Amino acid sequence: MSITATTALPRNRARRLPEQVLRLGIVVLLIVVITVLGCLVSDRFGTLNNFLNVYEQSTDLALVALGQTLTILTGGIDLSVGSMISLLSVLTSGIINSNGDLVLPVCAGIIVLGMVIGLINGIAIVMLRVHPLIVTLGTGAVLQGLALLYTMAPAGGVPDGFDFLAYGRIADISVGATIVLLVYLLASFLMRRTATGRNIYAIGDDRHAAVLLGLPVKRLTMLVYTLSGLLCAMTAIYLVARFGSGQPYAGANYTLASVTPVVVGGTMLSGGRGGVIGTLLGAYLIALLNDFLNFLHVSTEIQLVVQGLIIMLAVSAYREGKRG
Amino acid sequence: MLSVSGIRKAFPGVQALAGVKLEVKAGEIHALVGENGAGKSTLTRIIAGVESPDEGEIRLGEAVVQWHGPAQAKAAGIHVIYQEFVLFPHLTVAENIFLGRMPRNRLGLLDHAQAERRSREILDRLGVSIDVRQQVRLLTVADQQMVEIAKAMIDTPKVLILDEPTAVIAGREVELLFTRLRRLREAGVAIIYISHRLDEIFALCDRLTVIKDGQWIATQPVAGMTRDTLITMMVGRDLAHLFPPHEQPPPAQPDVVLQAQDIHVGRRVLGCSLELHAGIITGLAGMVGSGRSELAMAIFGGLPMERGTVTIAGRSFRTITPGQAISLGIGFVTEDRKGQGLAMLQPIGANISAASLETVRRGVMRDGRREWQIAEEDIASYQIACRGPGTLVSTMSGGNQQKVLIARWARACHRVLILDEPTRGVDVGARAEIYRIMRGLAARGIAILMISSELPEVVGMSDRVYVMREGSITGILEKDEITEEAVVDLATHDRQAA
Amino acid sequence: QSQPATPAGYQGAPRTELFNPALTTCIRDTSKYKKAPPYTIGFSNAGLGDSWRVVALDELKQGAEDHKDVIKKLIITDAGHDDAKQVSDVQDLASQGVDLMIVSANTEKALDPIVTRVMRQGIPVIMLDRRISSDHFVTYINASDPMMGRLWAQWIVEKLHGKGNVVLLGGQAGSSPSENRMNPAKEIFAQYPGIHILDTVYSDWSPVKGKQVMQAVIAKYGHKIDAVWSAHGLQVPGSIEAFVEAGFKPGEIPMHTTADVNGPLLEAIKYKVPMLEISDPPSQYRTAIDVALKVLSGAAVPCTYTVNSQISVTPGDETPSIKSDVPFDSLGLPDKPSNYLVTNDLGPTYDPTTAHTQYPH
Amino acid sequence: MKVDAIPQVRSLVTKSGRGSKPRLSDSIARYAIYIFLVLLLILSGIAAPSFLSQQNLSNLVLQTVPLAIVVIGQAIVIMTGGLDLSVASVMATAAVAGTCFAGGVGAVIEILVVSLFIGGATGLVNGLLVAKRQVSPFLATLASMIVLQGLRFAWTKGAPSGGLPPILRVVGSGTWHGIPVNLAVLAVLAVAACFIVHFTLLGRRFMITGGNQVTARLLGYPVDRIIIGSYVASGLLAAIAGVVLGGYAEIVDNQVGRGFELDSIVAAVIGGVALSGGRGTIPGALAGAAVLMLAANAVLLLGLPIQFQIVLKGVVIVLAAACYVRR
Ligand SMILES: Nc1ncnc2c1ncn2[C@@H]1O[C@H](COP(=O)(O)OP(=O)(O)OP(=O)(O)O)[C@@H](O)[C@H]1O
Ligand SMILES: Nc1ncnc2c1ncn2[C@@H]1O[C@H](COP(=O)(O)OP(=O)(O)OP(=O)(O)O)[C@@H](O)[C@H]1O
Ligand SMILES: [Mg+2]
Ligand SMILES: [Mg+2]
Repeated sequence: MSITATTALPRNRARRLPEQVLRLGIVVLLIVVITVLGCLVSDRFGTLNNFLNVYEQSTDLALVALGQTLTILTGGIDLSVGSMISLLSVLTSGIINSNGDLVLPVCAGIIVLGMVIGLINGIAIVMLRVHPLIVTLGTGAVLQGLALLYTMAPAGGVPDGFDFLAYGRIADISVGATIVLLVYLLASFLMRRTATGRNIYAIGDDRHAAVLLGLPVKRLTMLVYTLSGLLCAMTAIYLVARFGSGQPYAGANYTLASVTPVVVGGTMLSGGRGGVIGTLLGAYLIALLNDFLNFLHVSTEIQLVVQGLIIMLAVSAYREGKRG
Repeated sequence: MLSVSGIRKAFPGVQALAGVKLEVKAGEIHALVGENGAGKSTLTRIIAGVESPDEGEIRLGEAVVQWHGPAQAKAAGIHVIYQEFVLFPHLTVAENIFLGRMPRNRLGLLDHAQAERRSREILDRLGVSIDVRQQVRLLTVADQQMVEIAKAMIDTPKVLILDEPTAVIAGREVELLFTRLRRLREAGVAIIYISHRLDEIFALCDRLTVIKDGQWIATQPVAGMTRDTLITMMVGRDLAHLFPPHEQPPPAQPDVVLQAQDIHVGRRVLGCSLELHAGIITGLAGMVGSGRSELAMAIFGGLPMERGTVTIAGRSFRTITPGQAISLGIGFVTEDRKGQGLAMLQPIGANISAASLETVRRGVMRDGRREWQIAEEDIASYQIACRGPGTLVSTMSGGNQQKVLIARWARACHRVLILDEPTRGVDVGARAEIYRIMRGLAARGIAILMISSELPEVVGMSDRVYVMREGSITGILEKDEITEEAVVDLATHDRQAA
Repeated sequence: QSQPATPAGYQGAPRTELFNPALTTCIRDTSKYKKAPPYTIGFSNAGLGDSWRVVALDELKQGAEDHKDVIKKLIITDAGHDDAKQVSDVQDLASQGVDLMIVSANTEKALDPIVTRVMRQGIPVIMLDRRISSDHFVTYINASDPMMGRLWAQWIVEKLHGKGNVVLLGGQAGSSPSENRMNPAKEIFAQYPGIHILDTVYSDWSPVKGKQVMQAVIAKYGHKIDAVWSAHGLQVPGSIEAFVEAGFKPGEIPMHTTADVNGPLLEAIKYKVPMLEISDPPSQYRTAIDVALKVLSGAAVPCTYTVNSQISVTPGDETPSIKSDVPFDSLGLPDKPSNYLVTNDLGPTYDPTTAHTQYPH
Repeated sequence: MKVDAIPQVRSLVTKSGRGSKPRLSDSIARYAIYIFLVLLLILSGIAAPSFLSQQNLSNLVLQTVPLAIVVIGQAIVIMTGGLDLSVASVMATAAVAGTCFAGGVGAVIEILVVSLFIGGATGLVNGLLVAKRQVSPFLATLASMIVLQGLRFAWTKGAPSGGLPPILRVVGSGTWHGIPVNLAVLAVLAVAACFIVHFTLLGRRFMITGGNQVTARLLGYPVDRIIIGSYVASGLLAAIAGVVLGGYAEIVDNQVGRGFELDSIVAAVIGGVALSGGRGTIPGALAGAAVLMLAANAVLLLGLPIQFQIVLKGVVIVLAAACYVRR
């Protein structure tokens, strides 16, 4: 037992590159391992068609997790994503109600609404000075209640062709997933090359220092939760396209699930360390894992055990001094 | 240039500032002095817009200003180097220097290359060589302080406030800093300089303002003041001897209590040996970054040693844990009180008893009354400014936190007490008390190892001195050999080269 | 009060109408799906988690085992009650090249687009126990949720002679089985002005939660409660417990409705609770395999298979519309746990925790 | 060293009394959760008269106890700087294990042994992951939650079934002269936890570890063991809570304890336990649990629909947490 294990004492210098390589390396390694195993299990696993399916299936998780990555990078977390997606998805299909003319205005409105809800989260966190985990759990409950107030059953529907967002493919490549990929590349670029991006890292690294430095800590905190809301809205619209309607519990699973790709992708829950590309790879890994488990032909319960163990394996590869 | 008046600020339970005033002209270096907890840092934070005053007025030039957040103050040309580091451990040096005002290219995107180039230039001008692409957490504390200073050098501020900037640097770096500050003064910058090292104030500053208990006491030109008048103003009494004399001469043939042999720790400590004697204060001097803290940490068991043995009271250890060290009667006042010393969200009482919990045991219970009583005793004897044993450590001033830490270990050790920079950030009054405590402990037969970067302290307190340079011990000085020159000689490159 | 159970003397509402007010006959031509064996069949399950779904899955596996000769492979996926995962599962099954897919949809609407797509790809889909909202499938095998809801409601109305206070004890708010049973029931109640719905509460299908919410309801209304309409049997023991603990003596506890599981049946007898049990037989899962083989052989099939639900009422509590198919006292199994399924066709030796099937996979 | 060996440095000047009286707002923040609890009690009593009936209060206690037991463990983990998301899974697994022993009084011992083993083992794995591998607590416990759920499914083949022996029914839902029996279980556990956390040396070590782990290591505290210990404690308490909750209703199923993982965290935090570790009290956390349950019960009695129940829960969480705003 040594103190060094938990402090930032300088051991060896210039570990900048290796650290990032390690971070993404583990996800990539796991992806490779599962691919190899999958090919051993079934000859259909290794087909291009299957990988294109997995690519498409990563879309929703990748979308929510992007917003989650931002909140986690600032040292927070957004546990209202699930309820927010539920509410926004019932509203989307409920208001559109299969009327083609309403698609664009409603989607625009939902995106704005998502940002407003996210902003409210951000304001509550900044004003109340309560840990985001608690605030967003609270607002999450409120949003879930509102979703059920709006409807207890799947609501409304969407016109034909709307499902192109979710199932559309050009040259066999999922359009939705590709848009998400592009969003990620853009986000990664912005996070590195804009002041806002660097400031988000700084806040998570040392919030107090960020305040002293005069960084717009409050504004940025509100911004990341607003962005998380925006991405929830996009996820909700995507799910409506994929499900053909909105469900009052459509998002329930995403609350905790959205955290997994973030962390598996090497972003530390204590904030300030990590990156969005890791999250994207994390989402791919999880989609691939689900697919692999389906090919494995073992019973559900064994699948759960395997899934948990793989998460444990992945996360125990990262050390995180601080709590999260 | 900058003047504040009638500033009042209350924290829950504490009136930190009770009507302070301060006036700084352009092109002067103005010292702000006062005891620990006098309110210097609070005033700094108010001027910088981090906290808003309950009452009072800030004028910048002619205009009355009111900040809503630090960004505004910054935009108005006020730059502050805070007592605590404002650094982001996982960002690079260059990013840290430029954060909040990164250079951009034509597309409005950050220009990392330019930031790195300019950071390198600034650091060169400050005379330190630091890899600007490194994460700041990998730097030594001294280098981190230089990065902190570099941040103030990007563009010329109107007002520059430095809150104990030399607490973790010494020697050449201090000189370089002073040179820069004098140059800024010539450029017409108004500089507020806060320090507990009085020599620095006499060497650098033009005028000074003394505050005490949150109130303005005096503003005077430095020229014409003496050390003693300054101390009297600050503390409200004479301090005849900063370094108390021996009450009785140290033992001539003292017992060896602790022996460290050929200690290796990474690339920082390369085979150091030392002996500590009962009743003797042993100084461990050296340049910042010479590896003194690592050596002490390894002896205490806080860092794993790759090679070497530690012998305490006849028992030899190749590996040792803090638990073992403590049970053998070793105490360790760490230099980084926030990161390695105190539990900030716990009250004073809990922090003091933390290392000697057995003394507040009653049966299976913790004796809360005894703990409280002990804390009250220490608060009185160390003059810790607080509301009582229940005060949260996080709400206390830096110097008072240091006293809490010393109080903890003074109670816990009975053979050896290691003090790493024991008076860092501590005011003269308290400093004298800490020195007397050290003497008292030594008189009771405790061996003391004092790591210090302050030469007067090393010379004034030590009975023996080890000097370290770049991970090795370069010399041992006994009694009369201990002079500032001798220590500097052993500690610096020049001699080796000669 | 109770009528002799002679068919000639049946005076209740027409049962067919209660079963399905919009009944039409429809036959589906499946010749285009005709294929030579052996077959690979995919089953996308919504999820496990309660005893009903476990037994049902065992029935399905048993069905596959019985037809090992023609079924080369049965691939089962489990979505863990997650729509997004089930959509992916269906996609994966399609890309694994199954000849036919059986889907038990987690939610009606969410699975609609993907099942529609799979059908369009030319893979026949059979909906099992939970359908999709459109009719883009070959056939739907089920016991009717609305029918159960209506029959329960009708029984309560008749027992109360059109006057009394009812508490609705749902499953999970917003979940389709719960809503699909509760809404038709409300329609029935709405026809009788003398019936008051005191409260609608949700149990999340759990006896624990069921007990918690019913305790609160009892604290509020006490003996004013005349009947508890419950959307399933899982939460009923919690409810009855709550009444017992509130000091209701045997014979004082209001009537309850239930389905499928053992516990409520035993408690009904122990505490003299009037009770109507309507089962949702899991054997429909075995039927699904038979129907699948029919489809793959190109035989015409009906658009829906509604399996017959077995009805049983505590002795003396039959009403004009509701008569027992089997004696109530013969149904409960005193040595079996509370959530043990009383209606299954796997035989007396079947034990869900040790069941083992040699289905082809 | 002996305490009196400290050199007494008498001050020449007496410190000017700059300490002002503790402000009212401080005290309000400190006792916020209790004030909140009392207010909620009064409001509920006014809004729904049946709320204050002896029967309802007794029900309320019966229902709160399992959550309260979990919250004790959760609070301890949070105080030492962690988080435990696996509690609900432990509860269900422990309760399910209990159903394997139908029978008389003797079975109680067996059930306790088995379920405590499950809770303890899960806690141990969590603790080892967090302390030795430095995995973030959120993830370590999330992963063990999933694994445990898988194992439970594998063991029960997807649908646990069965009841607990009658004696546990008494513990879970019995009353004695109108006083719930499980309150006694809670009382014993709460007093023990309170004693350990607030009145022993060990408790102090827990707090310091939670407040500053590096310091705790330098103080020679067995930090790893303390962290592991907190997770084991949480696992054991969750197991007990699982059995008690199992005994509350008749059937044990996969739903036992569902939602408790987040509810217990919320309860602890609105009860004043700092998520950053090193701060909080057991009684506060218990009051937090009571507030949560009370709010749910009040809504039911008011006859508001389920949606409002969920909304109100959220509002209560945010409001209660907001009471801890520190200046
Ligand atoms: N956030 C806070 N909450 C409560 N009290 C505070 C807070 N910050 C400072 N104080 C109190 O205000 C007083 C002034 O503190 P300040 O840090 O300004 O002193 P200082 O002069 O900088 O001392 P030092 O020389 O030790 O750094 C102290 O009594 C301190 O305990
Ligand atoms: N990057 C860092 N992060 C955290 N702590 C550091 C860092 N660098 C150094 N330290 C701390 O500062 C101490 C000082 O290390 P340094 O190499 O400067 O040796 P030193 O001779 O002890 O100098 P000092 O005069 O600061 O005591 C280290 O023991 C460590 O505790
Ligand atoms: Mg200060
Ligand atoms: Mg040092």
